Parts: sequence; structure tokens; C-alpha cells
Amino acid sequence: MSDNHHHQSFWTKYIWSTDHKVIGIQYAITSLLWLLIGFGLMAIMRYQLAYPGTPVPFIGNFLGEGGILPAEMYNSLGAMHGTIMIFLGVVPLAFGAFGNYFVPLQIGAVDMAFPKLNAASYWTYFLGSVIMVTGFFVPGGAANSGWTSYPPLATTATMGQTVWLWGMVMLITSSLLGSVNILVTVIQLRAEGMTWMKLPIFVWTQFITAFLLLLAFPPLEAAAVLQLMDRIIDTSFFMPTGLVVSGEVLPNAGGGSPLLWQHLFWFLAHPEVYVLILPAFGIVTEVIANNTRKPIKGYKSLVYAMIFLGFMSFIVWAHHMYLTGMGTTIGAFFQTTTMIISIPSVVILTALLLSLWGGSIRFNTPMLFALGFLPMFGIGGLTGLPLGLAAADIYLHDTYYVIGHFHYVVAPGTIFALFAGIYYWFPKITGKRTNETLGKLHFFTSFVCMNGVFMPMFITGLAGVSRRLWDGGESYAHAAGVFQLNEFMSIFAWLLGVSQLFFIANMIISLRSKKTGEINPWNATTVDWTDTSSPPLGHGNFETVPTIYRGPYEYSVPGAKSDYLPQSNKG
Amino acid sequence: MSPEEVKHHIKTYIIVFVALMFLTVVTVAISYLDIGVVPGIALGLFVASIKASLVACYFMHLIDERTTIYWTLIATAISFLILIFLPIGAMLAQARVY
Amino acid sequence: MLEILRKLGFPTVSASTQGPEIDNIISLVHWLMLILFVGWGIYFIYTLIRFRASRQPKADYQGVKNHYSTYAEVGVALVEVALLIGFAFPIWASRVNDVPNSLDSIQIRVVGQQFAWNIHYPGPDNIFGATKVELVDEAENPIGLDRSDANAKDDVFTINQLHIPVDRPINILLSTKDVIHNFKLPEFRVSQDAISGMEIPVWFKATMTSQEFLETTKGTARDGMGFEIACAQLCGLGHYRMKGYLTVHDDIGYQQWMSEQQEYLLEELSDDEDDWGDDEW
Amino acid sequence: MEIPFNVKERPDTGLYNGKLGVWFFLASEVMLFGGLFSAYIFLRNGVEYWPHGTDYLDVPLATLNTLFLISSSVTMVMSWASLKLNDFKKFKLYCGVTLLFALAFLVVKYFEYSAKFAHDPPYLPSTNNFLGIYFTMTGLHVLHILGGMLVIGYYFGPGSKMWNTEPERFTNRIEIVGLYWHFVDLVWIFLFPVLYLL
Ligand code: HEA
Ligand code: HEA
Ligand code: CUA
Ligand SMILES: [Cu+2]
Repeated sequence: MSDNHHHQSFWTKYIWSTDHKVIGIQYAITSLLWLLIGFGLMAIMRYQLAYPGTPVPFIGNFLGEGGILPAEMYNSLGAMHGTIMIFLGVVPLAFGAFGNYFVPLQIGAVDMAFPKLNAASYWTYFLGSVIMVTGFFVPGGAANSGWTSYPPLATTATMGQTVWLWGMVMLITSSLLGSVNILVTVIQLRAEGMTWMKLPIFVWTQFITAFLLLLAFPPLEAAAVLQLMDRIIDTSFFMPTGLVVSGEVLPNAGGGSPLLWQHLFWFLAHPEVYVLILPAFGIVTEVIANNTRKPIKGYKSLVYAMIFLGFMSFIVWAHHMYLTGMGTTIGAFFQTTTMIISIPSVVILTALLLSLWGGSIRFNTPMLFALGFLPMFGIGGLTGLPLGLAAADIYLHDTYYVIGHFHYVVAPGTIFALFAGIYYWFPKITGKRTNETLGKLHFFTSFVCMNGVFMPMFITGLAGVSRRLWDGGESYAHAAGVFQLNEFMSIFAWLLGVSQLFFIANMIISLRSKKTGEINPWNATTVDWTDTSSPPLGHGNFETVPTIYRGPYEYSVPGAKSDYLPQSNKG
Repeated sequence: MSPEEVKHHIKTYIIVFVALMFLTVVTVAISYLDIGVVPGIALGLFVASIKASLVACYFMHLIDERTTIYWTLIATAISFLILIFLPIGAMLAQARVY
Repeated sequence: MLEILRKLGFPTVSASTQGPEIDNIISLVHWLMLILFVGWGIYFIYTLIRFRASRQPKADYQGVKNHYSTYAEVGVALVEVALLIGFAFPIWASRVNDVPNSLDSIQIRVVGQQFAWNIHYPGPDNIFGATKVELVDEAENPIGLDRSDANAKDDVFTINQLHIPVDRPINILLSTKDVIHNFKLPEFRVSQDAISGMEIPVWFKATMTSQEFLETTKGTARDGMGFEIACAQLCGLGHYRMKGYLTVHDDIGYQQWMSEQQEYLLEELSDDEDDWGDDEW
Repeated sequence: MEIPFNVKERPDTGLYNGKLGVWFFLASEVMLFGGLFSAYIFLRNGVEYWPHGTDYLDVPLATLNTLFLISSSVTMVMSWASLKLNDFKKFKLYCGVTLLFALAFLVVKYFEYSAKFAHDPPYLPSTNNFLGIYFTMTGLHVLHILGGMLVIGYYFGPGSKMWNTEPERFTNRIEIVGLYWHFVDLVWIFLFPVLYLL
């Protein structure tokens, strides 16, 4: 282990490191900060939604005249909230941080296959995210055409949109580097005996996610390049002939189609939503198996369902486009594929729910978040069904019902799963324990507040209130009956932010506490826990690289001495 | 790979090279034929595909590659086909546009 | 279920012929969701209590041995198939394929722009006059209607005011001058994107006049507020205020309104002729 | 600790890491250009009139360029084969020729582009969507050529020192670069008929 005894300066050890664990932590810290910023943007928006046209307290003066949030800026905040949460927050946390740190450990590898590429991926992400927010400081403010950036609106928008596109190009490049790395690592660096059907589900989810990133992101990169051309040198890929914007006939030659963008965008963005949820499934599976002390029910069906899910996610994209004038054949095709893709999700959720039966359930903080995930994802997934039926989507499209749908899957869904992962693996990363009381407080307050924010969205959505409205629908008659719910939701959103203080406090306190010396506090079976120390060694991970003899979730095996048999345990 | 095998490969490369040159000429020649737009496109793409497969199979050694790479490429090919059929789907998608 | 959804904020009226069908599928799929959620929810809570560590110190390696869950999964799939074939496909087909032709329907062009709805009626001759991009003048002629075209002479043009008769098929020819908008009539369950560079038909048949509708709103939060046209696609900073008004007349009312418009038109045209310097004096 | 299978092949997959990695990278490149080809078809289908390549573009020049690229592909694969035969001199020779062919390609492209801009009226990307997509696709392709030249140049020059210390690893590197270079050639094989001839 000569590497460990090298004298390394702070700089090479923590900043320019090529150790997958350090890079994982870099990803984690950066993306958590972005989550916080994404939350901050949304907190301002929610003030405007609750009390339209009244001055925002504290920071109003930075926002606009009289402290009132201007409509353009509201749109900027919305677009940037979506972009930041998805591309700078959740994906880097779920894939960059968790994937980087735990995939090599769980498969018994000494590092990622390409450590330098790994560092390059992080720094591209970092640069991309910095570019993305410089948008706020250019004339006209940040991108304000929604995270979907539909042209011609995006093409004619202010300069922030150009910055957004450059940022996207960087971020896409970063994910491509990351995904190549994960794919090669999983295929090439599995320890001896770690056959495909012995991989922990978490590794499977990261593997499939990497595939999705690899194949779905480049078309968006192509689209981003085309939109950049439209914006910078006046091509008209997305611009039809004869548009008149504020009284001026646009100079473009025309002949393009805004629908082309939508197709290319959703070709990425639907797989993207499964990129958000698959790692969450993986984390939840690990935590549930560990804390029920029994194997996952239907390991194979889980794996096949996830592969199928990954494949199907490439052929459902147009369910976001039912109202663009879609014909019957294609409409029927995409409705059918959308219903088909709901089946593997049902299978996955069913497998997880069935895994609880017969277990010996420990309700620690990670388990609470994992358990909270199940019904929350259930609500989010189920409300996807009416959206998938074009006829129902006529009414529900682009209402708060959609906002409710996807926030249930990403916020109390994915974010909860990520919290579960953070609490679960914290002892591994630091060798210390988190505080259970604070953790439980964090869970219960977050759980209540999440539902307080997002449940009423279904009501306003059913009433027909559109999303992306600066005044929250105040000027529309059909919102009259539900408008007052906005205030209710906003209060819960702010309380949700306050509840995160439990988390932040917990992290600080736990980081400052003493090391416990435990290597495997949860009595887990996967080799990240059983064959390495906590925290793991520097470069190299293992004293001796483990050999794998059994499946990932051999808990409570009848006749065994202890209630868990590590994967590398020969006996 | 033994030196004999490599030498054998080199012969293949030369043959492929000649074939590619020839097919390039063919492609250009086709474009001067007056066979209508659609057959022209079909034929042109057909020849291009032959050239592409030659490059992929011999220069990139796909002809005797490992299964893992085949799997990767199958997955890519499927997503690529979906992507290419996207515009066709999109045209069908438009119900009635006046 | 529909009753529950209505309590939750779903519009109590459904003022078009396709409305009830759409309401129906929304309520059916919510049944499916509710049953799944409540079913699994009961199971979930029960297992959490039954298998908590203090009551079940040793886990059972096997776990569930029966196959009920598979039946449940197959059940979900079957219900989805039924929803698709029985409801979703036919409704969509009727929406797309049954677009009425100009003889038995009222044809109206609607042109979205940042941030208003331009409404263009063909007038009594039932033929739309030509429009030209060059003629667009934001103040006078937002859609660039060419009044010198013979067909355009009787064309009626309004901003944000859509008037239609009840019980007649209405065919909206939807387009936009600039960015993408969405023409949405919540109470009619009508919604369609207006895509730049395209003209897309969207049709419906009102089953209720504005008058009748206003009766139903008595005592509710929206008392006295009639039908509105919403823009349901982000279209810029004024997206939130891009609102139009829809008035559904009975047949006579509609005729009356149309002839009034014709009179205005005549006045305007004659105004135009002695327009010489009027303004200056 | 060394990362396993960096040079040697993993027994069950029969691959070393870099080779698998570059194939994955190429998979993403396929999707990148796939997105553009898809856009091309979409745009072409969406309009009544789509110009013929020869209306704007110079087929003889492009044919010449095709020949250059194909030749560079052959020399590239030959340089790898030379390494396999332990013939470092030949490797240098073929590698150098590859670079020259690539340079020739760029020179021709330069003349092609400047002829477009110098035309009266100028043919710009904004003139119409055909020219727009022509410049985008060939431009991106040129960027790929430049990137490839950079890497090949590196292994031709300073990077070739590795041959003395780790010959096997160096041969692998050249194979990987070659795979990328053939891919760039492959893209051109499609770009040529699609943009110029159809
Ligand atoms: C992680 C993210 C994620 C996930 C997993 C999903 C999952 C699904 N989504 Fe969602 N979706 C988004 C993120 C996601 N979505 C986003 C971000 C948007 C908006 C984009 C924008 O416009 O800005 C969107 C929008 C969106 C639309 C477009 C709406 C519109 O704009 O009009 C549609 C339409 O079909 C849709 C459908 C679905 C379907 C059918 C699923 C299915 O996969 C769901 C399947 C799951 C189930 C069916 C649940 C099974 C439940 C049980 C078995 C019961 C369990 C019960 C207990 C535990 C008690 N989604
Ligand atoms: C992953 C995606 C994601 C996530 C997690 C969220 C989270 C949240 N979102 Fe967001 N949202 C989107 C993606 C997401 N959103 C998208 C794509 C849109 C559409 C944009 C568009 O229209 O274009 C949108 C739009 C959107 C709107 C609609 C705006 C409009 O249409 O006008 C609203 C309104 O309330 C909203 C609210 C919220 C709330 C209350 C949360 C909460 O759940 C927030 C929870 C966050 C936290 C609790 C922070 C946790 C952070 C920490 C704990 C940090 C700790 C830090 C350290 C230790 C350093 N979101
Ligand atoms: Cu028009 Cu929103
Ligand atoms: Cu989707």
C-alpha cells in the first residue's frame, strides 16, 4: 500500500484527486449545495405565488422595482430551479456521487476504470454548473423559457438562454464521461466471482442509468448545438417562416420546425426522468434488504424490470407532446408504450413491498426514508397514469397536476431515497455515526411538509390551473376556488426548508463527533461494508481484493450462525 | 496476434482500401444517374452502408470482436434506429395540418 | 369518483360534448389509482406493524410464498388495456378525425400572439380573407388581414373575445404569430398547442350557453365570471395574463351578435373612406 | 494499486478497459451524429423544396476529400499493424502519412468553406436550412478531425516515447485512437452522399 504513505499535499489529495472516493465526495458536496440553491430559488417563487405582486421580504430589493418579483425573473427562477434541481443537483448526487463512491466498492474494484477521466468528468460538471448560473448575471437575466427551452420562445429569449445552452453542453459532456467510466468499471473490474446475477441491485441501477445517459444525452447535445446556431448565427432549424414577434417580422430564412426541438428534447428528457429514479430504486433496495434482514423478493424480476424500463424509456418520449397536434396512430402508439412502461415500475414497487413481508424491520433513519419513498413514489407514479392517457391529458397537460406528479417522484421520491443513502452510507464514508434523533426529526418533518406542498397541487391541477404562472393563476376565473391553496403550499415549502436544518445540523454534529471504530454498523452483506475499513483506504480500497461467493442479500439464511452472510464469505 | 496473422490482416486492409475507393467512385456515379429522388437516395445510402460496414468490420475489427462489444453496439443500434425513425414518426404524428 | 374529484376542485360543469367522455376516463383511471394505492397502503401499514423488529426478532428467509401480487400486476395491466382500447383511443380518434368541415360547422381562426388571442371570423360568406405578414400592424391589424381581398370584406376580427353559438360544431383553426401558445378552455375540456408555423384544427360543441353557465356558478368562488380562454403554454413574461373571454350564445343571440359586427364593419369601412384628415381637425 | 486490465485483457470479456471505453464513447458519438441526421431528415421532410447538394456544393472537391479520409484510415490501421509487427519505424511513417492526409482534408475543407463565404450572395448557414445543416454537420465533423489530429500528433511525437517503456500499452493506445479515427471516417462516408449527392 505504498500509495497511502506517499506524502500528498492537500491540493493533490482533495482537489485534483483521481481517487473515486474523493471525486464522489466532491460530487456530493457540490450537488448538495446546488440542491440548496435550487430550493432557495423555489422559495422566492413560492412567495410570489402565495402573495402575487407584493414585495418579497428581505431580498426584494435585489429582485425588482419595489421589491416585487418581475414576471421575467419569475420565469428565470422557474427555468433555473428545474435545471439546477435536475442537472446540477439530483443527477450528480445520485449518479456522480453515489455511483462514483459505491459502485467500485460494491463490486470489489480498486478504483474506477479511468481515474483521470473521472476527475475530468467532475471538473466539467463543475465548470458547466458555474456557466449555468452566470446566466443570472448577464443582461436580461438567466434562461427564462422553462427547463424545456421550447423554441421559438427560447430562440428569441435574452442572452441567458445562450449561457444555458453552453452550460448544457458542458453538463452533457460530463455525464458522458461519467457514464463511460461506470459502464467499463462494472463490466471490467468486478471482483472474482462477482457474476452479473450477484451484483447488488444498486450496481445494476447505476449500470442501467449509465446506459441511459450514454445513449439519450447526445441527441440533446445535438439539439443544443442546433439551438445555439439558431441563436448565434441566425439559422432557422427551429424557426418556421414568417414569424412576427412584437410587431417585427423575424429575419430568419425560415423552413424549420419547433417540433423538431421538442422531439429531440424529450428523446433525452424522458430517459432522463428514469435516470432520476433508477439510482433511487437502487439505494432503497439496499436499505430495505439491510433493514428487513431478509433477501429482496424477486431479485431477478427486479433486474429484468429495470432493464426493460431502461429500454422502454426510449420509446415513450412523445407522451409529453400529445397536444402538439398528434394523430391517432402515433397517439395510440405512445399511449400504449406509456402504459407498458408503467408495468415494470409496478413490478419494482411490488417486489420492494413484498420484501417487507416476513422481515424483522428496524426503523432507523435510512430505513424511514426508504419506507417513505415507497408510498410517495406510489403517488407520483400513479398520477402519471392519467397523464399517459392522451384523452385525460387534454385536460391535465401543463397544469399543476403535472407539477404534482413529477415532484412526488423526484422530491419525496428521489430526494428521500438520496437522504436514505446519505444516512445509510455516512458511517462508511466517515467512520462516524449520524444522530438518530435528529435524523428522525428530519424525516418526519420533511415527510409532512413534502405532502403539504405537493398534495394540494393535484387539487389546483384538477381545477385546471396552469403551471409557470407568475401570479399563480390569480387572474383566471377557474382558479378562483383553489387560489388560496397557494399560500398553504408556500408555507409548507418554507417549513420544508426549515426542516432541512435538522439535516444540516446532523451532518455538522456527526462530522465533528469521534470515530466509532465500527466497520459494519448495519451488519450488511455487500463488500463495500465487509471487506473494507470505514472510512475506506485511500487509493486501492481493499487490503486484499475480495472474492465473491454468494448473492448480495443473504440475510437470515436458515442454519447460518449470524443473521447475515457477507458476499465474500466462503463458508 | 501472431505476426503471420497481422500480415494476413494487412492484405485484407489493402483489399478493403481498394474496395472503398471503388465504391466512392460508384457513389458519385450514382448521383449522376437519373433514377429519381427516392431510388437515388436509397441506392446512395445502400452503397454508403456497404462502405461503412467495410470500415467497421475490417479497420475496426468488428468482424471478430467480443460479445460484450456486440451487445453494446446492438443497444446503440436500436436507440439509433429509434432516433432516425423519430422524424418519420413525427410526420405521422401530425394529425392534419392545413 | 367524479363527485370526489369535483369536491377537490375539478370543474363542476363540463360544457362540451366531449367533456363528459374525458371526465369519465379521468374518473375511471382515478378509481384504478385509488384502489391500487389503498390496497397496497393497507398491506404496507400492516406489514410495518406486523413485522417490526420488536415483534419479529428473526426474519423469515423465504418471505412471501403466494402469488397474489402477480395477479395484481396482471390485473393492473388488464385495466390499462381496457382504459386504452375502451376509452382513450376512441376519444382521441374522435378529437382528431371527426373535425367537421366548413359546411356543417362554424369555422373560426384563432391566432395566438404574445399576449393575446386574435379571433378571425370568415363572416357571412364563410370564406376567410387572405392574411399577409407584411400587413401586420400591432395596433391596427394584428393578424395582417388584407381588406382589399374580396373575401376579407365581411371578415370579423376581435381580440380576446370569442363568440360562438351553442349546440353547433365549432372548428377552431389554431395558429400563432410568434411563439408556441396553448388554447385552453378548461370548462370544455379543450386544449391544443398553437405551434409556430402550423395551423391545427381543434373542434368542440358547446352544450351550455354562458347564461346557463353563470347560473351554475352562483354562490361559488367564481360567481359572475364566465368562460375564459387560457394560455396553457409558457410564452414569455406575459404568459400569466394571456387571457381571452368566451361567450356562448343561443342561436339567435349569435346571429344578432354577428350582424352587429357586420354593422360595425360597414361603419368602419365608410369611416375609412372619409378618413381624410378627420383626425387632424 | 494498479487498475487491472488496463493493458491485459480480462479473461471473460476478452477486452482491455480502454478498448471497451472507446466503444462506449463511439456509441455516444453515434447518437450525437444520429441526432443531427435525424434533424436533417426532419427538416428535409418538412419543406416543399429542398435544394440538391450540387446546387451549392462542390462534388469533385468532396470526392477528393473522401479519398483523403479513406486513405488516412488505411494508413492509420497500418500504423497499428506495424506496431504489432514490432516495426516502430514503419509506425512513424504511417502515422505521419495519416496526419498529412488529415491535413489535406482540412485544407480542402478550408477552400470549400471560403468559396461558400466568398460567393455572391454569400452562402451562409443562415441562408437556408440546407446550408445551415451542411455547415453544422461538416463543422462538427471538422472538429472531430481536429481532435483526432491532436491525439494522433501526440502519439506521433512526444507520446511515442511510451513505446520504449510499455510497448503493449502503446500499441493499445494506437488501436484506440485508430478506432476513433475510423469512426470519423465512417461519419464522413455518410455525410458525403447525404449532403453532396442526394
Ligand atoms: C423521476 C421522475 C419521473 C418518473 C419516475 C415518472 C414516471 C412516469 N411518468 Fe412522468 N414526468 C416527470 C418525471 C417522472 N415521471 C417529469 C419531470 C415530468 C414533467 C416534465 C415537464 O413537462 O416539465 C413528467 C411528465 C409526465 C407526462 C407528461 C404530462 C404532460 O406534460 O402533460 C406523462 C404523460 O404520460 C408522464 C407519465 C409518467 C408515467 C406513466 C410514469 C410511470 O413510469 C409511473 C409508473 C409507476 C406506477 C404506476 C406506480 C405504481 C404504484 C403502486 C404499485 C402502488 C404503490 C402504493 C403504495 C406503496 C401505497 N409523466
Ligand atoms: C429533481 C428535480 C426537482 C426537485 C427535487 C424539485 C423540488 C421542489 N420543487 Fe420543483 N421543479 C422541477 C424539478 C424539481 N423540483 C422542475 C423540472 C420544474 C419545472 C420547471 C419549469 O417549469 O420549467 C419545477 C417546478 C416547480 C414549481 C412550479 C413553478 C411553476 O410552474 O411556476 C414549483 C412550485 O411550487 C416547485 C416547487 C418545488 C418544491 C417545493 C421542491 C422541494 O421538494 C424542494 C426540496 C428541496 C430540499 C428539501 C433541499 C434539500 C437540500 C439540502 C438538504 C441541502 C443540504 C446542503 C448541505 C448539507 C450543503 N417546483
Ligand atoms: Cu400564450 Cu402562454
Ligand atoms: Cu416522460
